Amino acid sequence: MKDLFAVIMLSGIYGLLSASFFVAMDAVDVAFTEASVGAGISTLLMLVAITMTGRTEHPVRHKPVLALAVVIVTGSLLIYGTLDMPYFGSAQAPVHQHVAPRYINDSMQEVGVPNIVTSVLASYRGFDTFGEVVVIFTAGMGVLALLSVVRRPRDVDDVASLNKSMHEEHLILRIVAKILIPFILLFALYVQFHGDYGPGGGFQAGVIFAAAIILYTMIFGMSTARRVINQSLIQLFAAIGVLVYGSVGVISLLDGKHFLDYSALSADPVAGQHLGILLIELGVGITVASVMIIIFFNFAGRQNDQQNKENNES
Amino acid sequence: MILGLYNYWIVVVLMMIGFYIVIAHGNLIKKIVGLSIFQTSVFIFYISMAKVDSGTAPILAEGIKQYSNPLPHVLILTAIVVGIATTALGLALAVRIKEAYGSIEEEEIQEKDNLDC
Amino acid sequence: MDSVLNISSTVFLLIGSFLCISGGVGILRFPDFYTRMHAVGVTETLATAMILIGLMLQNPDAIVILKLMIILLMALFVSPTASHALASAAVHNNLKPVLDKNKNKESVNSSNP
Amino acid sequence: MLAHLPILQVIVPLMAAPLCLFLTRSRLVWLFALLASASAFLISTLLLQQVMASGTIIYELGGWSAPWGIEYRIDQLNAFLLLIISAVSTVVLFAAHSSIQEEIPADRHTLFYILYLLSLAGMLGIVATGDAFNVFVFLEISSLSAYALIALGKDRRALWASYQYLIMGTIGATFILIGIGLMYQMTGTLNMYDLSQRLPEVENTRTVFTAFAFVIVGVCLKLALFPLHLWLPNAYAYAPSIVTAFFAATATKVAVYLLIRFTFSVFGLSFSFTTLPLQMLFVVLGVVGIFVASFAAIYQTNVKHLFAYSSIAQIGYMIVGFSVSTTTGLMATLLHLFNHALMKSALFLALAAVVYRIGSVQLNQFHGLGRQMPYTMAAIVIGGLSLIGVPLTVGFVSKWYLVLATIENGWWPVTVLILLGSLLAIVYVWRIVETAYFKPPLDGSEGVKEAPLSFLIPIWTLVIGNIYFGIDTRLSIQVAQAASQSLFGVSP
Repeated sequence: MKDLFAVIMLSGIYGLLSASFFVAMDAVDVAFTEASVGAGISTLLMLVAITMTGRTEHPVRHKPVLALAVVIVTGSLLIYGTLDMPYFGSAQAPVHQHVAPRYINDSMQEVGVPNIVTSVLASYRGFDTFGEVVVIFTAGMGVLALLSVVRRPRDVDDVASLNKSMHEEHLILRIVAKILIPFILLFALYVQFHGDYGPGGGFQAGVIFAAAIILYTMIFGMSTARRVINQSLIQLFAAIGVLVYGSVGVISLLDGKHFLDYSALSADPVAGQHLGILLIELGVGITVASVMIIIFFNFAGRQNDQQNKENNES
Repeated sequence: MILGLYNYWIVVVLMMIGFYIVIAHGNLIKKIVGLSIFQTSVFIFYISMAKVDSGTAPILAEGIKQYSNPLPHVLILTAIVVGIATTALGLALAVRIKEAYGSIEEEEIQEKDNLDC
Repeated sequence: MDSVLNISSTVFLLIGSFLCISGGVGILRFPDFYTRMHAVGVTETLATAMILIGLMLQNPDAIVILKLMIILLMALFVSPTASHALASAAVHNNLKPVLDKNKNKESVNSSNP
Repeated sequence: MLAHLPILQVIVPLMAAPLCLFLTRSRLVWLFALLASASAFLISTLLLQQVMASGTIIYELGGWSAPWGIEYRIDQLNAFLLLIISAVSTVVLFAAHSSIQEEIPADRHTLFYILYLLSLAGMLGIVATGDAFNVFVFLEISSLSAYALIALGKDRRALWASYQYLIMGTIGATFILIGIGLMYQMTGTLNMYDLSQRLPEVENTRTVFTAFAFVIVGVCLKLALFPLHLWLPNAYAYAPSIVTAFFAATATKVAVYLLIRFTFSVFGLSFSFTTLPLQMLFVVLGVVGIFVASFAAIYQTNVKHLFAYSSIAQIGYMIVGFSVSTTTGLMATLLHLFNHALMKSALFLALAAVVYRIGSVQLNQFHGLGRQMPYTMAAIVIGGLSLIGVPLTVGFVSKWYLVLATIENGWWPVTVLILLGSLLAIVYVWRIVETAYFKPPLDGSEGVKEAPLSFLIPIWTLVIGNIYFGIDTRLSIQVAQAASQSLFGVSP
């Protein structure tokens, strides 16, 4: 499989397949995220990356027998290790005995959210999700540190590419995109606030929101997109998302309760939980959307500059 | 019976495929694809742990008693996000390496390094 | 009444799945890019529409039917555009369609002397 | 506010990182980062006092009790590590402003500070948490910011080193994730204390055995223990010198902490040293690591490479101390943790000053530097001496306890090997001293002046710390003793 383009397409299909596995195994939230993030954004980023790093892979001269041996040995050790594991789907497995019953039985009374995954994600283990938002923020800052290009304010080739992209090319695509983009954004907001009752939540909403803006950038060109969405504002939004999440925790700190304890937010604890989950999902959504946009803009911006350099040289 | 453990064997096979790609292939983009396969197999392992035979998705609804375990789902939501963060950073590094070294093959980069020092 | 619904939904589902299979076979058997793309186009629009309608008939409550309707609408919007984009990209990279049988043989041996 | 110290320790640097985006001028961002790091250091001292006075502090996050929610469990071991990490980060940050002027392009300075604070918060998060999965999340935060920080280096090889570190680090972190998953599968809980209660019942199953193997391999990968250390020399040599100074003193220490925490607190002493022949494995790997790394260090031309290999050798000492598995052995490891952090940050900060002045760390550039940069070179010499373990320096204290532990345990050959290892250290330190003091300065290097004060103050605070803690060892020994005894379950 020398052609990297095919490899990336297959890895996208693999992502979708694993999403369907998760649906089959009752993990609807995870399937939603895996489909939008694993199949969508990672395939997209890889495609943008191979436009810059070349599509074909050089043939592997030596036959890696050693690597095969290492893999087979570890594989057989692992299979040996799985012999004592509880059977697939058995209800007596220790996993279902110790911690999980409380989540299932009384998460409705304590947190009042039908989707147990959201209540565990946001309230019982809310600090994990805070760590996760910071991981996304770190990835965004890391990509910025690596790929950000100093923007020249207004230069000629921007205007030229504006005319070219606006009139003749992709006419049909532009019309359909103009119809679809508002509905995608609407769907993103629906997923954001529907997280409590069905599969959904901050991550999926953020990724869908970013997908809409990436679709807009792909069709209307980088320069117009950069005019619509100003770079430094998006970076501030990424920071604001993390701060919204953190400040919800700090408020309950100031109120004397422990960090991220939402019952401090309002008189009745369950209403406090609702408010807390809503706020942190918002923070998560803002951070994920702005970080995905930052990452895509930096990758595409870099590719844009490489093309301009080639045009100027040739 | 022993066959009840088939899902863990699928996980192990997928994990070894990803591990092999990372070790054997020199192309940097292929290593990242291998890494994401390696991580997806861990996700399938966690989710197959959570499945209960007659259980449904962990969304509270009337008349349903048996739910699958929600905790691994939460852990996997975090792991997916960590996976995409590592992939994004790896790709950014691969792009910068291509600009700096002119190639994304491990052998050529190694040769160019030995030339320098 | 519901037996009629059941029969019609199974009929729709059968047609949809048959179209899918035919699309799959089409991709493998057709000689060049554009014909294969036609096979994909057929499966993407018609087959999904058939299957969605089959599902709609099976389901009693209205919300699910509404959601399926929206999915159908979205599919009808997106898949023709996708195949259009695919075709225009192929033309853009000047991939010539193979027009008739004998020209195909002669162009095959001329392209690899 | 005193009740909320454990969580403040982590979220102060964590919340400071996004706030840096709102400040514009790079000097303002530097001061803000310094303030955040200094307050983290202050909190860690208060925490240490609280822990030494009243024993383990338990802090439940989100108000949910332990196995359901996440809890922070701070005992002597955590507090000691928190103190080391925040102290080193504050001192290193003090010299950061002038050092990155030379090494990082101007538009990346704010991003540098953000990633630095995130990495600091990640490490503090790993050490403070009492929940197994939370360790993985914060491990990812600190590693992701580490990959990005290393890739900021000027040299193009920094990119390649960062890429290799990313691949090895992600495999290590995924191994730890698999290990946690297997442990969760057999016990149903993620909380470390709860795990230690429930693991003994399922101890003899193969799954727990594989979980233990996965976690140990994952942590050893992060630890750069001998066979898995390939990513460390390049990553530390080509990264910006401030990043190297920070990571050399903290990143591997956090991995050692994880090793100690998982083997002692989670899997329990009896299990971890009887099933897998861990003791024998680690003694052999540690000693072989010392020798291979020291030999490699001797033949390096790049001084950063030299000290990176010597770090791998010092980690070998810690692993030997750990594998003795007696209270004195563990105490030796904890002491060496503290002393090595002091030594290595002083040495790498001095190298940062050298890079600031002459732009490169090749040994042949060091000719006659003893006269041109007297204070910096003096700091390197004292750091080198404490690396060897000369009395009156901090290195001697840890070597002394290490030798004491191995003698107590009756391992005569290991003691001899440790002393031989220190002799090797003399060889590569002497190479630097010889080129710096006894060789005439190169003709083109008259203009080299002494490093500015913003370098000398942090370097010399660390060097004085090196000497002070070598003499008055009350603080470090008292804390290390309390930590190792609490881990062994012996009443202090």
